[in-house]
Amino acid sequence: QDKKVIAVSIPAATHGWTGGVVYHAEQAEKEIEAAFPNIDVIVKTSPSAEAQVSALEDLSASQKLDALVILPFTSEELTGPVAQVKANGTFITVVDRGLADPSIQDLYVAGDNIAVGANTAKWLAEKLGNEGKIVVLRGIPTVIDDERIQGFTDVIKGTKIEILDIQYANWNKDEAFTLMQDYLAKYPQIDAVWANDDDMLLGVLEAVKQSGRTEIKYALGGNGMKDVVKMVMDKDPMTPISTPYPPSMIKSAIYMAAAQFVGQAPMRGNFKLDAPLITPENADQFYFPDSPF
Amino acid sequence: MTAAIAPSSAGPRRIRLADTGPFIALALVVLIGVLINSSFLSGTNIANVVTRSAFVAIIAVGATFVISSGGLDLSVGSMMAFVTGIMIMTMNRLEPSMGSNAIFAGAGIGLVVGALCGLLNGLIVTVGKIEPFIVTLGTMGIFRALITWMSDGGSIPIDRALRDPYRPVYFGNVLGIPVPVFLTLIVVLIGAFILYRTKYGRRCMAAGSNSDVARFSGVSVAKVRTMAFVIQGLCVAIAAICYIPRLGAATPTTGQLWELQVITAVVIGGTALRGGKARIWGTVAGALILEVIANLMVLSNLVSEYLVAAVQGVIIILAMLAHRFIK
Amino acid sequence: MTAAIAPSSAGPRRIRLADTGPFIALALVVLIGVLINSSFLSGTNIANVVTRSAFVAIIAVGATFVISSGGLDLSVGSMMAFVTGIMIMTMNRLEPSMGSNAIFAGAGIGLVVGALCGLLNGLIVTVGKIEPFIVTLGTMGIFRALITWMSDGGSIPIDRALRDPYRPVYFGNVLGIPVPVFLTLIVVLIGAFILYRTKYGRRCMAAGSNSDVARFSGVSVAKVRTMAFVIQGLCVAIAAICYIPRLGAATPTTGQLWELQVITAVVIGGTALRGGKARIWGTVAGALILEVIANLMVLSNLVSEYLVAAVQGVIIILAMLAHRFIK
Amino acid sequence: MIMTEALPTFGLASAELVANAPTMRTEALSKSYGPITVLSDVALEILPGEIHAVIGENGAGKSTLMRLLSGYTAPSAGYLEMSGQRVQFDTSVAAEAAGVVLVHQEILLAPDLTVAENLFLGREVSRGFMVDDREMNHRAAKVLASIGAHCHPRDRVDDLPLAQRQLVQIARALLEPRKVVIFDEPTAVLANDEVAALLAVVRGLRDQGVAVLYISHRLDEVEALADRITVLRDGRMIGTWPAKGLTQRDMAELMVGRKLDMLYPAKRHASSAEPLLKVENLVVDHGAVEGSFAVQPGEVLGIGGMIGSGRTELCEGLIGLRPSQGRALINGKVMSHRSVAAWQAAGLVYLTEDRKGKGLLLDEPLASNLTLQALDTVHGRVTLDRRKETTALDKAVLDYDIRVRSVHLDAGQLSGGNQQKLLLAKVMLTDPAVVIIDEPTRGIDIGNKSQIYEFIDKLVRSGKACIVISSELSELVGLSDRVLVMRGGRIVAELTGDQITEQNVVYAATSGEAHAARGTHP
Ligand SMILES: Nc1ncnc2c1ncn2[C@@H]1O[C@H](COP(=O)(O)OP(=O)(O)OP(=O)(O)O)[C@@H](O)[C@H]1O
Ligand SMILES: Nc1ncnc2c1ncn2[C@@H]1O[C@H](COP(=O)(O)OP(=O)(O)OP(=O)(O)O)[C@@H](O)[C@H]1O
Ligand SMILES: [Mg+2]
Ligand SMILES: [Mg+2]
Repeated sequence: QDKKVIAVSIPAATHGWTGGVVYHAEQAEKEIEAAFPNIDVIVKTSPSAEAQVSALEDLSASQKLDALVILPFTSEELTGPVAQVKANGTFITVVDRGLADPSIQDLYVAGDNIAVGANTAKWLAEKLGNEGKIVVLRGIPTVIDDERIQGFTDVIKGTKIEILDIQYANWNKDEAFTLMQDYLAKYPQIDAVWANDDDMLLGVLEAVKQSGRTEIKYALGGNGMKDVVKMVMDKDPMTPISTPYPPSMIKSAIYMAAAQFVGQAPMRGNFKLDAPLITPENADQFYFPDSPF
Repeated sequence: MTAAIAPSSAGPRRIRLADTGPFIALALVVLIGVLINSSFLSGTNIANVVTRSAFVAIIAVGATFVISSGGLDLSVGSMMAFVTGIMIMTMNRLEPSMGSNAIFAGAGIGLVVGALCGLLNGLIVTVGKIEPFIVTLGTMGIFRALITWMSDGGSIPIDRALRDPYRPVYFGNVLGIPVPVFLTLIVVLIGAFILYRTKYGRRCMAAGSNSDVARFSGVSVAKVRTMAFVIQGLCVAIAAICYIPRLGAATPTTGQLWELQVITAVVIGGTALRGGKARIWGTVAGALILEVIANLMVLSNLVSEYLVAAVQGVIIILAMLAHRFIK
Repeated sequence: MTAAIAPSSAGPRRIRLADTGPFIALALVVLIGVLINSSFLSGTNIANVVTRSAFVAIIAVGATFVISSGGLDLSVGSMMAFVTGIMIMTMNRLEPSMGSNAIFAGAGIGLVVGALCGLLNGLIVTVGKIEPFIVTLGTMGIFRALITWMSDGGSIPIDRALRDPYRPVYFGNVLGIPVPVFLTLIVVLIGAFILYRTKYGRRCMAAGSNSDVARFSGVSVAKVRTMAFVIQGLCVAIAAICYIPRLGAATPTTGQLWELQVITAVVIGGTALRGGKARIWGTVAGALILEVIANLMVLSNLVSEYLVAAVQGVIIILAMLAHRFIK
Repeated sequence: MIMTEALPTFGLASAELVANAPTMRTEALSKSYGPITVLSDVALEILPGEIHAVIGENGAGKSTLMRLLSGYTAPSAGYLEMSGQRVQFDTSVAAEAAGVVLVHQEILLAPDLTVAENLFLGREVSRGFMVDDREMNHRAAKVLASIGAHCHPRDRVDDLPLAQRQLVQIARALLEPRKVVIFDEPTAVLANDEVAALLAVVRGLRDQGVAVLYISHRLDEVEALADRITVLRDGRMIGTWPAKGLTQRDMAELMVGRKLDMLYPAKRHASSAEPLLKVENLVVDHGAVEGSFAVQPGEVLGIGGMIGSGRTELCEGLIGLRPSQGRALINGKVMSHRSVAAWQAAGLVYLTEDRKGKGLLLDEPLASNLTLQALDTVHGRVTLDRRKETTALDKAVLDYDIRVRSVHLDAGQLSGGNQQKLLLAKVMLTDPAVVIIDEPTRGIDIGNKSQIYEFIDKLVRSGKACIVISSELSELVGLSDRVLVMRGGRIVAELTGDQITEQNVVYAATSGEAHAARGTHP
């Protein structure tokens, strides 16, 4: 009997969150291959959109793909190449970022980056009483970053909260630390900080701690990194919430794709992951101490 | 001069063994490829790999000029993103009035912008007399920032209406050869012609080999080097032209780290980083080697995904060592 | 020899105007800083900036050796991440048995591992006779992949129990000077001593200036260059030692692109990329310049966040141009 | 420590005692590069306390032989003996340890290091961990002074003029006591008084019992200096003779293997035509060097002076290779933009004295070197024409008698003299109306020298002009119709007709105040 091939194409582990994605994808590969001997999962990482397109070409040139699970680097750039894979009869599962032409994806497990930003902003606005001064740290200039910032700023615009500054720190802890030091030097009064990713949040916290400044009420991140979820569980006063954006979504998607080869009814459609706030009350649902992220 | 260029009628041409190095290394990685995965040699796969290597190869032809004339250009990857951005914006703007002809107009603008970017690099290096490393690291930041700004941190997609007419420039064939490969061949042939057959090529080599000798021989080293940067810019624009239909958008991450790939291709190809020596066919072999190695990483299942970069590094070093010992 | 090193008693030491370039450039960017934002000169800000520049400065001291001896090391950023990872893992493993002494043990292991990484680079370059650019690009991939693999793509945090005893190594003071700055000073002084006052330093310069001459004079160029890479590895390890307490973890992004910053610092400092010349105090100025510029970008309100890299690039180029014209 | 201090007086006595045992001997020494045999069956004996000159035409294999003796290259066959013991030098360092040192024909110094650092490279004096710069500078200064070099131990070698670099190389060889010191054309770029100082040093070495091997194309030097003379021709040893019985003419004939006439071409009559080149108030390097002069068609204008008198600088400034101000006219037309290319288009070219650093691309083949400055001459309709290039090379090889065993060699593989001829051919390929030649016969053998003089003569007789900078007085005097003498960056004398004598040139070059009485400077 022929093995069914599920190809998984994801970004290379260049920072915490993508590292988590790789981890969960490899976990899914191990579990599924152990459970279903007739399924072969191939996980491939790519460091750029260009490389991801190449990987798609390589994967489909060397074998017939029964299913493709892809977390696209960017929507625009991957749309055409994925359409080509689909043309060979491959079942397409798209994770996180939808393609520019939604008709290509048979299954879409969507993260909601806008909600990540918006929910954090709503919470913050409420806590600050709709006024105050905040600073924001951005990630790497990509769609995810753009959407989170958009979600956040759209909400903030409706309040009297002033965004003092917004700069890139490339989802890098070091750069976030440096940037936060500089924010602190530049602004005598900061009420809250939002780093749109938990990796950066850790750098921010270290800088705040070093400065000894006490007026900063909240420093928030997003993504549900285990260390930050732990802080939420422990009722950290400065970081009482986080927003999940679990890299494990790739694992769910791989399972859903595998489902149709193991006798169950094929799953199709859109599955939107919500971005509810992680609070001390529900934090244990989001805490995975064994995950690297 | 490589042996691969049309032999001159004047006397026997010596093939230097050293010059075959990159081709031996290429043969080695191909051999590894065949051993690892039988589908490596499949027509589609080979066509894919060769076509993809076109971008780096075309840019690396320009880099061969820059490096052999004694310069270095770290900005090519960002420049590529910037030129791509400008081209797409131009095409989108012109599409309503010109239809698919906007592609030609956009490509033309792209070439001009590429040449200007190269000119900027060249002038700062030669007139400002600053190390090319610093200058192009600076302009690398500048171009990258510009594309980020143009795209508002997001992406600049090409107009849907232009996708289909533009598509063949990457996916089509000319005489059975994929268009990018065809373009690469033309660029390489023109490059080889300029380097090995024209006055400019000679002067380029002289400027890189010993700039004092060049100056004393009436070569304007500054002009020659500036020109090399302009050629580099043009090559970047040509690569951008056949890059757009492949991915259909410019983003702040387009072309990221290509500069390293490009320089690696040039150096693997046998061009010395200190200048004075240009092996343009070796450069092409270098670009192919890099692309084949990347392809092998996808085709083989031996390596943990975390370690891909390590294995890639090891293979490059081993290939270089192997050709040194075969010599 | 720079003028900044303790003047020798033997006759007048000539201060070359060219050597003051990096310091003039530093003064210029500091001046711009003062003009742009009054809080630039605040004690905390200056302390932050100087302390932050320690990592790049320490690594760049090693790079000064490598570059002046005729090599190049692109792997320092990844090596830094790798060494950090190894150190943290060692410390965490030893903590239960040794308590805070695990920090010393870990630091020791880090130095050994750093030296070995450098030795690896050095041996491949000198014994394998491959361009340093290619070799260290390869090992850059290798170290980066190793840390990614060691951390499963996540992060390797240091044991909670070690945080507090280790913290002063980044956040503490010695004689009122932040520890990293103090360490940098020591490293620079030792580096300057070795470069300008020992046989090895002389031979380093000779190997970079004209390797044939060095060889004919009985200098083992291969040994000298290998040693330079080892020194580079040690510097990376020292930087790692004071880096860990800052954020308490190693991740796959640790030290990313530092190699470019390091090389830029060295070149801005007046050390020529082609070798034979070392300006170790210039290197320190170079590292400060880069850090001050980055700081200015945040402190000023003039620039869109998208364009920060562009302005940074422009300032670096302008600073270089300015000091050329002041001369 | 230099020899004079290192060796106690009994050195002399012991040298005399063992006078008959050769310090060094070679047995059937041969060297081939692939199929090319450069040296075969050389059996040379060098005695302690003798100056042994080795002469031969360009490419005869002199430098190769010296490199074999001093460990820079390994012989293909044969071996060396020192004091009766068979030795093998794997490196130059091993040879130096055994007391054999070579002063290279070409400059071999690390350009970024200082003079003292170069002298002591590989054998630095140190105190504890530290190098003892004070001691090294001190000792360097002494050696430099002893050979009459004016550079400072702290000068960076890259900043020194060629002649000073050559002296630094010599100083390096004399830093320690030696058994065999080999000089490969040490005087080619030195002017008269430096030569005199060097000859004194060489004699001093001999008197201490050192065996000196001395290569020079200046046969007057050889005649004045040598105790014995070995002649090489085409890689074979013709024989060794005591110097006493040999005249310069004999030497030349032994070298070339045929009769030679060594006369300078007859002087030409000064024409009264408009000057071809006229230079007015040229100021170079912000005033370090200044001068005004003119050259008539049909004239050889010599420029004399000591090292560092600014001759090279003046001409490099004129041609636009150094910062300079002033007016220059060629053929009556003012040059508005002075660059090498513009001058070349107008008919003036400059041939550098530094063939290795500024003249030739050593890693490039002969043909591309030859045509680099005159690419137009070998250009076809669209491309460079390789056939024309080959023809040009063949012609240059014939015209300039470039001795080369294969036209596929790189320029760096030619012998020194042949490189010089290639450089001359390269510059002349531009077909200039006025040519400035800095040290025209640097390292060229006696047979070819007269050929080059004839060549210059023919050139100017066809209505062109030539400016010759030469440190070889006899050449300057024999060749020039008019001589300018420079001192301290200024033209201090102009000698014409009968005034052109060696004494007058030397006098003007060293004590310019009195020049007005002797020369008439415009
Ligand atoms: N690496 C090499 N490969 C091939 N031929 C070489 C090489 N090195 C030297 N030769 C040849 O050896 C011959 C002898 O050269 P050598 O330098 O010994 O001559 P020379 O007697 O010193 O001449 P000159 O008076 O011009 O300095 C020349 O024909 C030269 O081209
Ligand atoms: N690159 C340089 N840097 C500093 N000083 C220099 C440089 N080149 C030449 N000089 C100085 O300029 C003066 C003139 O040197 P130049 O080489 O022109 O003399 P020259 O008369 O041509 O002697 P030679 O025939 O030995 O070359 C000397 O005092 C020399 O020390
Ligand atoms: Mg010779
Ligand atoms: Mg001169």
